Amino acid sequence: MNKYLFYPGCSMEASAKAYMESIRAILESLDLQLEEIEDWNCCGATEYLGINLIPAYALIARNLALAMKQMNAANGTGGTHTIVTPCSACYLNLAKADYYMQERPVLGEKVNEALKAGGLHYKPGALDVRHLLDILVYDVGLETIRSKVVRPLKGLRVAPYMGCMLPRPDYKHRWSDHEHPTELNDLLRVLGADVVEYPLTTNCCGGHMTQIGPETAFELIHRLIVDADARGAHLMATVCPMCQLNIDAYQDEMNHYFGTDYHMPILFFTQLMGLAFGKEPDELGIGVELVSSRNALAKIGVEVPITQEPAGPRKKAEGLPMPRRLSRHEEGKEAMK
Amino acid sequence: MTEKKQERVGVYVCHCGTNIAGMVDVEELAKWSAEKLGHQGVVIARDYKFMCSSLGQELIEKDIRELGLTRVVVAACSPHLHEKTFRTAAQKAGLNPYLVELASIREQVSWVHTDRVVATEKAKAVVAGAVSRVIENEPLEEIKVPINPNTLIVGGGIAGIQAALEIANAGFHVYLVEREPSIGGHMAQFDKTFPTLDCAACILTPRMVEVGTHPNITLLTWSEVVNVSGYVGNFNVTIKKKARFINEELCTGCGVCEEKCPKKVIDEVFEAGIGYRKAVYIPFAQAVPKFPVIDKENCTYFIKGTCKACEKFCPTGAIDFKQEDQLINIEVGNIILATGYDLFDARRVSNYGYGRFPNVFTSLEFERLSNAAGPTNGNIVLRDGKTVPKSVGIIHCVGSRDRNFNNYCSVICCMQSLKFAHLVHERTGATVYNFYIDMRTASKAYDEFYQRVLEEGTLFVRGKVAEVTDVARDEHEKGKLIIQVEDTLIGKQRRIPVDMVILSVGLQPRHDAKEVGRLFGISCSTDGWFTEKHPKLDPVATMTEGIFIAGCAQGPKDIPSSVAQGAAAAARVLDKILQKEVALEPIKASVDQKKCSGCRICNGLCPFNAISYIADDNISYINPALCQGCGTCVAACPSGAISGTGFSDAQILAQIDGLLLRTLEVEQATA
Amino acid sequence: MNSDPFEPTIIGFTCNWCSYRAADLAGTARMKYAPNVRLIRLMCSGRLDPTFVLRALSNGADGVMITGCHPGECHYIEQNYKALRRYLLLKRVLQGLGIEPARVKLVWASAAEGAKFVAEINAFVEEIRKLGPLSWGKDEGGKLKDEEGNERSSFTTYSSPFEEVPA
Amino acid sequence: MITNGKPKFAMYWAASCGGCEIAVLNIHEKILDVDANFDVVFWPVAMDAKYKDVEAMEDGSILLTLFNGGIRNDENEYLAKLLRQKSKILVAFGSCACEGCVPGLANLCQVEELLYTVFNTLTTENPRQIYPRTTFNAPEGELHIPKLAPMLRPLDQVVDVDYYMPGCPPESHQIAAVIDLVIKAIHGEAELPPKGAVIGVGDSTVCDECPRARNVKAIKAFKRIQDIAPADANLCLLEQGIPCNGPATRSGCQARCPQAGAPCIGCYGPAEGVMDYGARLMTAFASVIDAKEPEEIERILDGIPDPVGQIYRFGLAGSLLKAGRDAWKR
Repeated sequence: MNKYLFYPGCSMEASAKAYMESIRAILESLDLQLEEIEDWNCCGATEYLGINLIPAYALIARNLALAMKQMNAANGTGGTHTIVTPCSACYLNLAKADYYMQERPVLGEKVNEALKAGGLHYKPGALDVRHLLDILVYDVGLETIRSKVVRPLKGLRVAPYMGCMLPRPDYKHRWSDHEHPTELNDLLRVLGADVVEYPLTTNCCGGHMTQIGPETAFELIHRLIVDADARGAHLMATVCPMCQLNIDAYQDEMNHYFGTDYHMPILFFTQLMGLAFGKEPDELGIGVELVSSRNALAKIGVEVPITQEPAGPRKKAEGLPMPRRLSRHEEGKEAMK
Repeated sequence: MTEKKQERVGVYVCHCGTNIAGMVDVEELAKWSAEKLGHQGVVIARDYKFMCSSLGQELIEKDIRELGLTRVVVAACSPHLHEKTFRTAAQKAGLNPYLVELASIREQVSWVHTDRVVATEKAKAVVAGAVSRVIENEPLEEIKVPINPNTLIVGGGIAGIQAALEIANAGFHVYLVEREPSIGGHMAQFDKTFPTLDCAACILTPRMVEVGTHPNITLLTWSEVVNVSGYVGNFNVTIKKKARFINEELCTGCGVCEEKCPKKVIDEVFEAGIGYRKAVYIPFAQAVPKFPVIDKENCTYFIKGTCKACEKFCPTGAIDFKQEDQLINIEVGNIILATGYDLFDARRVSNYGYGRFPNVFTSLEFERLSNAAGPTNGNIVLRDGKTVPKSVGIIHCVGSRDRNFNNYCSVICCMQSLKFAHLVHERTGATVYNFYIDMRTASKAYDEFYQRVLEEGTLFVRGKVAEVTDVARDEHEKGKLIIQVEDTLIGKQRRIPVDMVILSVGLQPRHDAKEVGRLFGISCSTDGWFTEKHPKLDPVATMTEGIFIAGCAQGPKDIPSSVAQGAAAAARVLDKILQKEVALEPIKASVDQKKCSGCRICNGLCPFNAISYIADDNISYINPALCQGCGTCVAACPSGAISGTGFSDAQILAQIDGLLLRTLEVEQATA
Repeated sequence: MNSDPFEPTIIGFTCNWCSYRAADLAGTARMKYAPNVRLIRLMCSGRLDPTFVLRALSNGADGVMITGCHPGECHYIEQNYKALRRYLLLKRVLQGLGIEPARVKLVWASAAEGAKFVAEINAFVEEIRKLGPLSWGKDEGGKLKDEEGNERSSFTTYSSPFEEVPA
Repeated sequence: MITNGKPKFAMYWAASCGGCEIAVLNIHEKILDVDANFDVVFWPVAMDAKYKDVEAMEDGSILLTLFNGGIRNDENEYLAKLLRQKSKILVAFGSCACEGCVPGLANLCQVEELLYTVFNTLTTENPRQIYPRTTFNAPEGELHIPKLAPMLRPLDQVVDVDYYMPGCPPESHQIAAVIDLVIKAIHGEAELPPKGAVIGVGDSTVCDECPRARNVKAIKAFKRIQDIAPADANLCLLEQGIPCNGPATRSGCQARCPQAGAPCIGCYGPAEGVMDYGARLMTAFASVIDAKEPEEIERILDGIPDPVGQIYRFGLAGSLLKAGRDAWKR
């Protein structure tokens, strides 16, 4: 019964490896079975839809079609028709494709025409697209999760960060609220954590603005971290690889830009679940984050091993050195002159 | 096969000036009707400039008398306009009014088509349909029923109070039923009323007292209607009078019980959740009736079995813990529903932070806050009960004009928000911001009030507030509620830190409006407000005869409009009462007992409970007085045992054939 | 004559309280719509007997439009739901008889929705135009006519592919 | 018209199964009354008679003809017209003659498809793919078999009919009663009903004679009777979700099927004055569905997998539309 079709998404194999490891680690405790879609492809992330609609939807729908095929092949009508993904961007894209193919039959036809080239077809509405958090809170249930907790996260102050892509636009009304959803808070609370009131929970992390307009991204990351810090959070918990990447990997640059010195680790909620279930940090991919959670996790008596990967630039700079970017304060001083 | 008696039909084609004649060849239509429909019995077909004029009517009357017409078809405008006119004309000439049929060739032909030839062809089909149909019409008699002069008014807010007084003063008896312990409604909770800033209590309470003492008014508070049966003129209503646990005969309303009661609870109703009351309480000082009520859920005696402090101290021994709910049956002729509104739940707009931030208030909370009789004695302070705000943001349209919540405008919020701005200004001197989408101050002296508030220095920001947050971005935002808004007049995002936010929440239909509607046999609009008979010309009547609506139950409105509607509904009721009897449309269904097999398929279909099953005879029966004439059971009867007057199978099938011009072809084939 | 587009004949059933008034409103507002629809007033869409639809189709209508109050807004509380149920079953029956179910359409239109009423009529006329004539066979006087209205011989001699001379 | 002092009687089968003749014989000793009171001049199933004998009779010389079967071919039509001409009282006898009955269901397809199906189904042994022809040159001369019409028609779509007697077949006690009545009428002891009347039936529908208890109905699912195990023996079948045609079907059979635990399938046809039997059943079934959402209604309707077969099993040829679109096509 607890079997779902699983679409991991590209991040799970690269930047969010730790997320995947932690998911694997908690699966058995919860009697969950995730059956990976065979031969899945990238969902196109947020960019492709802005460029060319039909190919972008076809790219996404290919995964849905594969999932449907797998569902039909596996067990006729008796099996699951839920496809689960842990990535918010993938979740949004899959849900969006499913919704708009149904809403706009012409689009559905065109996409299916494209899929036909690969011998595939997707009937909109055939699958339920859901996020892992949704499955854990509403299918597995908070009480079951509570029963698995052997190491309550008591004393760990966590800022629950849902990100912007998960609760909106919420085509199928899966979340309690679009601005201030409570699912992540509830789950963390069940783990025993001290959940801080975090009103920015659905604010944007900057997404890919880190690549095309870093100042904007830094501003957004800054807001999130400042408020989490102001509310006394030891770390942030997220459900989204993108959010994790931005807050974690760009914190240093953000600090530099603003002339601040924040140290706000961010972990995947599944990593915290793993800890609460008694797993050890190395089973959960904890320790590879750039902003170390070592100090934060010490509050609950968990010792994070120091990773071998050396800190510092991952890639040797090639060519001539670039001038250092101005921080905002410096910029101000420049203007004063 | 019995030969049908050949009817003598007259067809009258109206030019309606050029309204019809401009697009339909009316002369050709009349000529064609006489020629092609002659075999069906059309003996005369005329066209005339204005059939509805007295000369036009006389033309028909004359033909009925002189040519012995037995059926009349008038090809003119919609039957909703002039059906009655021509029926009356026929009646004057001695023809049963129901043997007249209107063919709508104006609304359905000349006004909506653009090709004269095509329009004329369609008009012919419409006339042929009407001729075929009218031949199958049967003479009908209006059903007259006497009107019970008593009236039930549900809801003791200002609209209900007004209606009750109008009718009672005219000398007829009124039963006024109110769900809460006192009448007064929302208006009793307000501090001031816009735009004159009269004290709400000062103008309302004299009316309440009048209701309480009026010899023609039976006041039933703490009561609810649980069942309604019957029809216009003869409703049978069951009212549940909830136990107050107070003997009303003995109680003097002295208030000692409330004083002595040791149990304090949050008053969610009258004080909107920001004040307290006792477990035995009179909701407010000027309550009518003055009797308190014991809140069973919170009373220590009912919970633990001991206490009885109230009983001990009551000087007249009026406390009666054994009192039970009482069912009262009354008979009335007309009913006015003035059940009011609910407030939009501000928590649904989670980005405005109501329920998360202590200093975000709803409009009703603010009313209580600024009311001298309220929990802070009229001091406008923050939730801590002492700090006076230095800056206040008032957000309009919360839950209204918003596709996520209610699409409609709640009408009163602009003026209410202006009133709040004025009061905050006057009493605290704080800086006040009003955030509005559009300013709607369209009524007598309303815009002047807006100008006044502008001059007082209230700052107006045009834009829909995105969020209210406590996440400060800089030092001067710290500790404040920051209102994030796009100021659409300057085209900029603004962040405005304030101490207090007031949400001008919208009005919503009562949460149980649908059930109440079903109870009284009236319908609700998509938004959930009670549907009036006509949005412009009949705003207080409903589609159900004898049931009227007034006040916010019909849609959001301010106090003057509610009062006007209450009075209007009363006038309509008085009109009915004075007519002494009412004529019911004779469009009714009936069961042919011989054919009825008692299968009971129709039994579950009537929402007016007109169909009953007589087990002894194994047949179903339709009560003509309850039947509203929709015809659903007629269409449903599998054995064809149910027939309906006015819209019989024969009439409709004949009209189909006529519209398809099949009635002509047979003639041509045999001719 | 043959080059003219096919002009379907459509019978429309309206509810006295909503769609008939919507038609009145469309008229008062001088909105223009296709002249192919001829309306019949009923007190309620609940009065709609499937017989009426069958009669219209068998007597020369190419399509039938049924209109009523929006769900939840029925003047008679909930009778439009009964119309909906009959309509859904009727469509299945028509399908079984080889008639395109799209020839019968149920439309909700309130008294205020003159514009919607007009748009629905225009759309339906186009849909039926696309489906072509139904012209249900007429056999009065013992003469059968086919879809194009040509007279058909009453009896058929069996020709190919059935002809086969036994060896 | 009266020979041997006895009025003449005829019975003919057109497109029918022969069950009606069995039903006539099933009136037991009453059959002797027929013999005693009538001179049987033409009855192919019971006696040898030639068409030419009938052709030779004087017009209107047969007092009573019971005509069963629908009009499917030119021979049927010829005999219908011939017997109409020769008979004083022509009775459309049995469901086929009244409204087409099961043979009328062939009106859902074209003649070609019909023949192909008849001679080419799994259960048909026809290895050489032989199909019938209307003419054949045999050594003895040209042979003819009747030609099929594009669709089956009930008797009254071909000739004027005096009385209708529905049922598949009509119940024997009803036949006996009708024969009694005619005999009485011959002797001037009773009056015949007005022309066009439906005889040998009740005034109402099957429910009127059905002993099962009935309540207000609210159906959440339609099921086949074999899917309900066991059905309540004393409760209305429709209420149990079994599509029973009883509410719309003319009474007169004493509710035989529902009494035996099976739903009525409608062989007695529509009630008095009903224009389209199927429409009555559609509206009856739709009316008792307890759902408001289209999806939910559709789900419930899925429980009636063959709505046309359910409501037009007996009456398709006599219905308003008379046939499916294929039969109208050419």
